[in-house]
Amino acid sequence: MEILLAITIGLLYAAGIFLILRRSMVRLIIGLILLGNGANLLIFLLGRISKGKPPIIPEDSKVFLDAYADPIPQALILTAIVISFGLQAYAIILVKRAYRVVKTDDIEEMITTDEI
Amino acid sequence: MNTIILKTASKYLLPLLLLFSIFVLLRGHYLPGGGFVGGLIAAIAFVLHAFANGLPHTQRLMRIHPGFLMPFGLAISAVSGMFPMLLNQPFMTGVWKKDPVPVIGSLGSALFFDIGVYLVVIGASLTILFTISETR
Amino acid sequence: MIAHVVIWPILLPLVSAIVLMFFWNQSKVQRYITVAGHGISLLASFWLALRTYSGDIITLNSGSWPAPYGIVFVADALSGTLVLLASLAAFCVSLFSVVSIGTGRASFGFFPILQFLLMGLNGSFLAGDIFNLYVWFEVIIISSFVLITLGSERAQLEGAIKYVTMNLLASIIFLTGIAILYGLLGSLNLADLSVKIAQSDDKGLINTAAILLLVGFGIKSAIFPMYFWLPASYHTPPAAVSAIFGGLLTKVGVYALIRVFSLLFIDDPFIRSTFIVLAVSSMIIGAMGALVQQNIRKIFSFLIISHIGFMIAGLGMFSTLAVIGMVFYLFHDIIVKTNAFMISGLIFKLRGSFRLENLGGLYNRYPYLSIMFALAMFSLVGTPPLSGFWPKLFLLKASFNELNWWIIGGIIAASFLTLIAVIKIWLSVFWRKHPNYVEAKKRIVWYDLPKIQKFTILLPIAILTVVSLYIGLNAAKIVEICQLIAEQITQPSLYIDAVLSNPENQP
Amino acid sequence: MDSAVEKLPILFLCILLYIIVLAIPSVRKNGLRSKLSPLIPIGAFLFFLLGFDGNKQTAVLWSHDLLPTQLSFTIDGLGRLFALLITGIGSLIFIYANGYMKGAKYTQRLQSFLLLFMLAMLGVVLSDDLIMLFIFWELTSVSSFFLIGFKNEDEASRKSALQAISITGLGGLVMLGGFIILGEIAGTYAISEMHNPETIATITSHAWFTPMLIFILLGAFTKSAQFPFHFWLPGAMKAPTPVSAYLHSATMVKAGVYLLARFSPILGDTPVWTIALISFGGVTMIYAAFQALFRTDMKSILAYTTVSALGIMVFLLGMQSSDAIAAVSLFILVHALYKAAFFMLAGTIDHETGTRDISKLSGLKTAMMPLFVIGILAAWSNGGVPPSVGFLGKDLIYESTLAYPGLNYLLTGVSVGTNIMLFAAGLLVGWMPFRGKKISHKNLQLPAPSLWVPAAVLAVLGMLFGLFPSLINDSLINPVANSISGQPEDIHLKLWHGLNTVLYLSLLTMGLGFLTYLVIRPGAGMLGFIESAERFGPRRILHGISHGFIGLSDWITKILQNGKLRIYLLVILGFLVLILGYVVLAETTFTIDIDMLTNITIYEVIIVGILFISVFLTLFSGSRLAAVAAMGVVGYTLCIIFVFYSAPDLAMTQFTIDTLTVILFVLVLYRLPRFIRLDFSPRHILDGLVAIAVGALMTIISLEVLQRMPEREISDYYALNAYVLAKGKNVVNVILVDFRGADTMIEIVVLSIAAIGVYSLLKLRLRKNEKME
Repeated sequence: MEILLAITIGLLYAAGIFLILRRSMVRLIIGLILLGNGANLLIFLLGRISKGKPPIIPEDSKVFLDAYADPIPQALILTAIVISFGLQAYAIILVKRAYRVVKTDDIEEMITTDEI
Repeated sequence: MNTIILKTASKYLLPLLLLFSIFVLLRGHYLPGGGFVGGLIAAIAFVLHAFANGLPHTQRLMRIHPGFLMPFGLAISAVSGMFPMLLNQPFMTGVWKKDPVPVIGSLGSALFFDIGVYLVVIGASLTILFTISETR
Repeated sequence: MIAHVVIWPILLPLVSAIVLMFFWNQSKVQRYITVAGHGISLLASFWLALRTYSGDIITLNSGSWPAPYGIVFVADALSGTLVLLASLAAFCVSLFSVVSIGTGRASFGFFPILQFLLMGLNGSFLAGDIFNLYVWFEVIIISSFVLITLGSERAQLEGAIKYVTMNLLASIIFLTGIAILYGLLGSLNLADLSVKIAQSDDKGLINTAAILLLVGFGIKSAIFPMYFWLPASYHTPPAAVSAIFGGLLTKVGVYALIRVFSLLFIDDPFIRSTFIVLAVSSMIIGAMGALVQQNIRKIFSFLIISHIGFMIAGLGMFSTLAVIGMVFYLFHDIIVKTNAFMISGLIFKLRGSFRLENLGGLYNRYPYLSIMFALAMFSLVGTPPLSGFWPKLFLLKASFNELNWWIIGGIIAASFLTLIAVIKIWLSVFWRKHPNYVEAKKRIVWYDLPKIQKFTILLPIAILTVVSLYIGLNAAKIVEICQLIAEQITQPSLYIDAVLSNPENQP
Repeated sequence: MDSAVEKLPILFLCILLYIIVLAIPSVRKNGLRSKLSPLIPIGAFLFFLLGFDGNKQTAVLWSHDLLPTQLSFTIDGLGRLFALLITGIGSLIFIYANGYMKGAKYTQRLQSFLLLFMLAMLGVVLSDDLIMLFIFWELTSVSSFFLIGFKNEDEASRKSALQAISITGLGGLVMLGGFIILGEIAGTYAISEMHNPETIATITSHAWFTPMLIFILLGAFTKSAQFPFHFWLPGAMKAPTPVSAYLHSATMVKAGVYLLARFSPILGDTPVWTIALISFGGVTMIYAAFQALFRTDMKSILAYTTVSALGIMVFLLGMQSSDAIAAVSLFILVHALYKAAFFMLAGTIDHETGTRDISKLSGLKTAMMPLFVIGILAAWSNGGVPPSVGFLGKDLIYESTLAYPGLNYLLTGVSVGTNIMLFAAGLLVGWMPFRGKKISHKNLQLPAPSLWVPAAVLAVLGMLFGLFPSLINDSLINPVANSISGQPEDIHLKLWHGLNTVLYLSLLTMGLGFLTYLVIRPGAGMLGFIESAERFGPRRILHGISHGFIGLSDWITKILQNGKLRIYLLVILGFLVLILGYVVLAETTFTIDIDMLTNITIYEVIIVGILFISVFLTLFSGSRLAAVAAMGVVGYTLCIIFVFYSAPDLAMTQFTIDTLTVILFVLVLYRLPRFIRLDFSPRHILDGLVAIAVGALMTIISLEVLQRMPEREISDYYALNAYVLAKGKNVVNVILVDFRGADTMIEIVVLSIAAIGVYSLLKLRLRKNEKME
C-alpha cells in the first residue's frame, strides 16, 4: 500500500503544480489545494501507516497495551489542514475580489504591477 | 418544496447539531473529536440553517456577529494558556482540578483552551461563509 | 527560575490584538491601543534582548513538557536581537500608520493584524521547533496577505495574486521538508534534530530535506531566482505596510535559513556553494533591477533582493567573520529598509506620487528633512561610517580569507549599483525642481495635516535614522553582539545543551 | 605623551561643531556665522603650522579588538604639507567665498559643506589606519557630491555631480577591496606598521599583490582624475567657483596623489607600480594639456590643466627616483598655489563680468589692475619662468625624466610637450582677458578686496618661495620627500643650476609655449573641433558602457520580472527540480524493500482509483464546477484513507473542512467566468514535464524514507504520559491542546486573521482620499 500512496502523493504534487501553472485563477487555487493535500498525505505516509490502531488509549487502561498509530503526524496534519483551510478560504475570496476589480480570470493579464 | 422540508428539518437540526458539536468538543480528550471538529460541526449547523431559512434569519437568531466569537475564543484560549504563568508555571502548562467531573472527565485548563478553539473555529468559518453569502 | 521573559514578546502583541478586536469599529481608540501595545512589546523585547546579551541561551518549555517532547521557545543572542529589532520596527511603523492609515482600513482590522504580524515575527524568531516555526510562518503570511490586500485596489490585488501563490508554494515546500525530517528522524525539536542529524548516516535524504527548506525559505527571503513575488507586490499596499514588509518579512526567511543551516545542516559543500552562487546572483540581479526602476518603492524592493544577497553570502562562507558580517547586515537592513519605505511614504505625503518623474523640489523646500533622508539613504548604501559599511567590511574580510573573488566582486558591484540607484532617487526627488508642482499640489495631503500628525509621521523616521546612526557610529558595540552570536551559531552544541539539558526538563 | 597629534580630535570636533552651528537655520543672509567661518580654517592652519615640525608623530587614540580599524593619526612631512594646504588655502577660500556668495542664497549651506569637506580631507591625509582613511575618503566624495551639485535645480549641475560620485564612488569601493586585501596580507591595517622591510616583502610577494595594487591604483586614479577617468573633473566645474578652487585645484583631486605618495614606500618598488603610474600619468598629462588649449571657458581650461598637473604628479611618483620625489614634493605645493589663484581669478572675473568665456573677454587690465597682476604672477609660476617657484618645479621634473634609465628621451619629450601647452594655457587665463580693448558695455570696477586679496596672497607666495627657496626647503619640502621615499632625502632647491640641458629645455618650453599662445585663437570653432574629437574619447566610451549596462539591466529585468506568474513559478520549480534532482540522483540509493511495506487490499485500490480519476478530472475538465467537485472527491477519498489507517480525528476534520471548502467554492464560482479554453500547446508539455518531475521526486523520496526504521521516541513519550500526566486518552487531541498546545494557539490566530481578511476583502470600500496611503 505504501507504494500506492507514494504514487498518489506524486500524482497530487504533479497535478497541483500543473494546475498552478495554468492561466485561470480558479485552477490556481485548486492546484494549491491539491498540493496541500499532497503534503498532508506525505506527512501521514512518512509517519508510517498502520491499520485499525487509532491512537486512543483504551477505556480501562492508562497506557497503550497494543501497538498504536503514531499520533504526532495526525496532530500535525490536523493543524496543517485547519491552517490551509484559512489560507484557502482567503485565497478563494481573493480570486473573487480580483475578478471583480480586474475583470478577468486570466492571470496573464495581470502584469501591470511588474511594469517598470 | 424541498425548502419546506429543509426548513422544518433545520429547525430541529440546528439545536441537535449544536448539542452534538458540544459533545464532540467536551469528549475530545477521550474520543475522536475536540475543539476543531466540534467548531466545524457547529459552523455547518448554522450554514445549513442559513441555507434553509435565509441568511438574515440565521443572523437574527445568532444576535451577535459571528466575528465577535473570535476575540472571545482567542481571549479564552489565551487566558487559559497564560493562567499558569500566574502560578509561576510556564505558558500553556496544564492546570487540573483534582476530582473528575461527570461527562467531561478531568477538568483543566486544556478544556478551556479547547473551548476557545471551538469558539474561534465557529466564528472564523461563519464569518467567512456569511460574508460571502451577503456579498455575492 | 522560569524564563517567562521569552514568551512575552509573543503574548503581548496577542493580547493587544485581542483587545483591538474588541474595539473593532472604534478606529480612534484602536490607534491609542496600537501604539501603547507596540510600546509595551518593545520594552519586553528590549528586556529579553538584554538578557540574551549575557551569553545565556534562554529557553522556555511551553506546557512544562521537557524538550524535545514539548514545544520549546529559545532565545539566543540572535533571536533576542531580532525580536528587539522587529518590535522596534513595528513600533515605528505603528506610529507611522497611526496617522497615515485612514479610517477605512483602520476599521477593517489593520491594527489588530499589525499586532498579529509582530506576534508571528517574534514567534518565528523564538521558535525552537520546526513545525512550530512553520505555524508561525503561516501567521506571518496570512497577516501579510491581509495587509497587502487591505483596501482592494487593483494593483494590490494583482500583486497579491502573485504574492499569495508563491508564498503558499513556499509553505508547502517547507512542509514537505518537515515531513521528510519527521519521517527520517521522528523529531521536530530543532536541537533534537540537530543531534539526530549529526548521528545519522542518511546524508542523501537529509540533504533532500535541506534542499526543500532552502527553496522554501529561499522563496520567502526573495533570493535569486525565487524573488519574483517581491517586486510584483511590495509597492502596492500603503507605505506603512510596505515598511514593515520591506524591513522584516524577507528577513524572517533569512533568519530561518541561518537557523536551519547553522544548527541542522552544517557541513555540506554543495549547499554552501549553492548559497554563494545564489548570493552573488541576487546581489547583482537585484541591483540591476533597482537601477532601471522609476517607482521609489520598486527601487527599494529590488534593493532588498540585492542586499539579501549579502547575508546569504555570509551563510555560504560561514566563517566567524562571515557570520559577524551577515548578522550585522541583517540588523542594519531591518532598520534601514523599514526606514526607506517609511520615507517613501512620507515623500508620497509630501508630493503625491511614488514615481520619480512626478517628484522633485524637496531639497530646497525641506532642507532639514532632506538631510535626514540623506543620512538614511547613505546608510542604505553603506557609506562609511554609517551602518551599512561595517558588515560589508567583515564580509569582504571573510571573502578574502576564503580567497573568493566572486563575493568580493559581487559586494563591490552591488554596493556601487546601490549607490547609483539611491543617487538617482536623490537627484530627481530632492534636487530637481518639481516638474509639475501646481498640478501635484492637489494630491498633496501634507499641508492639511495638523502639526501633531506631521510630528507623528516624522518621529518614527527620526527614531530609525538615529538608530541606524547609532549602529554605524557605535559599531564596536554591535560587533561585540555579533561576535557573541557568531560564537553561538558556529557552535551548535551551545544551543543544543541549552535546550536539551535545561534543568526544567526534569519537573 | 601629550603630543600635538593627540589634540587632533579636538580640532575635528571644533570643525564639526561649527558645521552644526552653520547648519542651524538663520533668517538673515550672510549673517555673523558666515562671516566668522574663515576663522575655523585659519585656526586649523595655525595649529598645523605651529604645532608640528616635519617629524613623524603617530598616535592611536581609540581601538577595539573586534573591529579591524582603529582611530589613529599620523603626521609626517607629507601629511603636514597637505594639512597646511587644506587649511591654508581653505582659509583663503572661505574669505573669498564670503565675498563671492554675498547676497546669494544658501551661503551657510555652502560653507557647512565646505567645512565638512575640509574635515574629510584632513582625515584622509592624517589617518594612519586604512579603514579610517577610507571612511574619510568616502566622506570627501559625498561632501563633494553636495558641493558639485550645489546649484541643484540646474540639470547640468546634477549630471556632473552624478558623474563625479559615480566615478569616485566606484573607484572608492574598488579601493576598499584593495585596502582589505592589503590589510589582510600585511596583518595590520595601520599604514605606519607596514613600513618595515619584512612586511613590505610579504606584501609584494603575495599572490594577490597585483590585483590588490590595481584596486588601490584605481581608487587613486579615479579620485585624481587620471585618464580615462578624468572627465568628471571638467564636468565638476558646474559648482560655484570657491568650490572649484578648493576641491579641484588644491585638495580633493590631490587625495589620489596623496594616496600614491603615502603608499609609495610600501608598494612603490614594483614593476606594476612603475609601469601603471608612468604610463597613465604620462598619457593624462599630455592629453589633458592638449585638451586645455581648445577651451574657451576659463574654468574649463583650468580644469584640464589641473588634470594635466595631476598627471604630472602621478607620472613623477611612478619614477621613484630622488629627483622625481623632490619634484613631486615641490610640485604639489607649487600647483596648489598658482591653480587656486587662477580659479579665484576666474571666479572673480565671472562674478564681475558675468562671463568666463575668454573669447569674449578683453581689456580688463585697466579696471582690474590687481587682478591683472595676479594673473601675470600665476601664469608666471605656472609657466615655470624664473624666478617663480614654478621654475624650480619644472627644473626638477626635467632632471628626473632625463635621468630615467632607458626611456629618458620619450619621457622628457612628453614632459616638455606638456609643459609647452600648459604654459600657453596659463597665458590664456592669466593674460588674455586683460589685454586688448576694454569691453564697453560693462561698467567695470575693482571688486571688493575679499574677491581678490586671497588670490593675491597665493600668487605672491608663489613668487616669494621661488626667490627664497630656503623658506620651504627644509621646513616643508624635504620632509615630504622623506615620507614619499621612506628614507631620508637631501634636497637643495636653488634657482641657478648653471647652463645645462635642463635650462635649455626650460628655455625651449617657454619659447614654444609663448608661440603656441600666439597661434591659438580661442573660439567656437576650436571648441567645436575638440568636442567632436571627444566623440571617441573616454568620456563617450564610459558613457556608452554605462548606458549599455543600464540597457542590459533593463533587458534582464524585463525578462526576469515579466509579470507572468507561470514563468515565475516555472523558474522556481525548475530550480527546485534541478537541485533536488541532483541531490536525489547523486546521494540516495534507490533501494526499495517490499517486505517492509504493508499489503494492498482491493478496497484501497478502489479508493485510490477514485482518487486518481478525480485528480485527472480536476486537471482536464473544462467545467469549473466539475473541477471543484472532483477536488472535493479527492478530499473525501483522503478522508477514507485516514479512516482506514487509524486516524479518526483526521478523517472528521478533513471531511468537514472539505465540505466547507466546496461550499465556499460554489458560492464564489457563481460569478466567475468560464475557464478559458486553450488548445493544447507546447507550454503544456513544459509544464507537464516540470510537474511530473516534481511528482516523481516526491514519490522517490517518500519511498526512500519509508525504507528507514521509524523513530518513535517522542510518540512513545506522548503515549506513556497522555493519560498519566495530561489526563486525556485521545492522544491526538492531547497533543493538540497540551503537548503541542502552542501550535494550536497560533493556528486559531491564523484562522481568525483569515476570517478578518475575507471580511475586509469583501466589505471594505475605500473612500477616495484613502486610495493611496
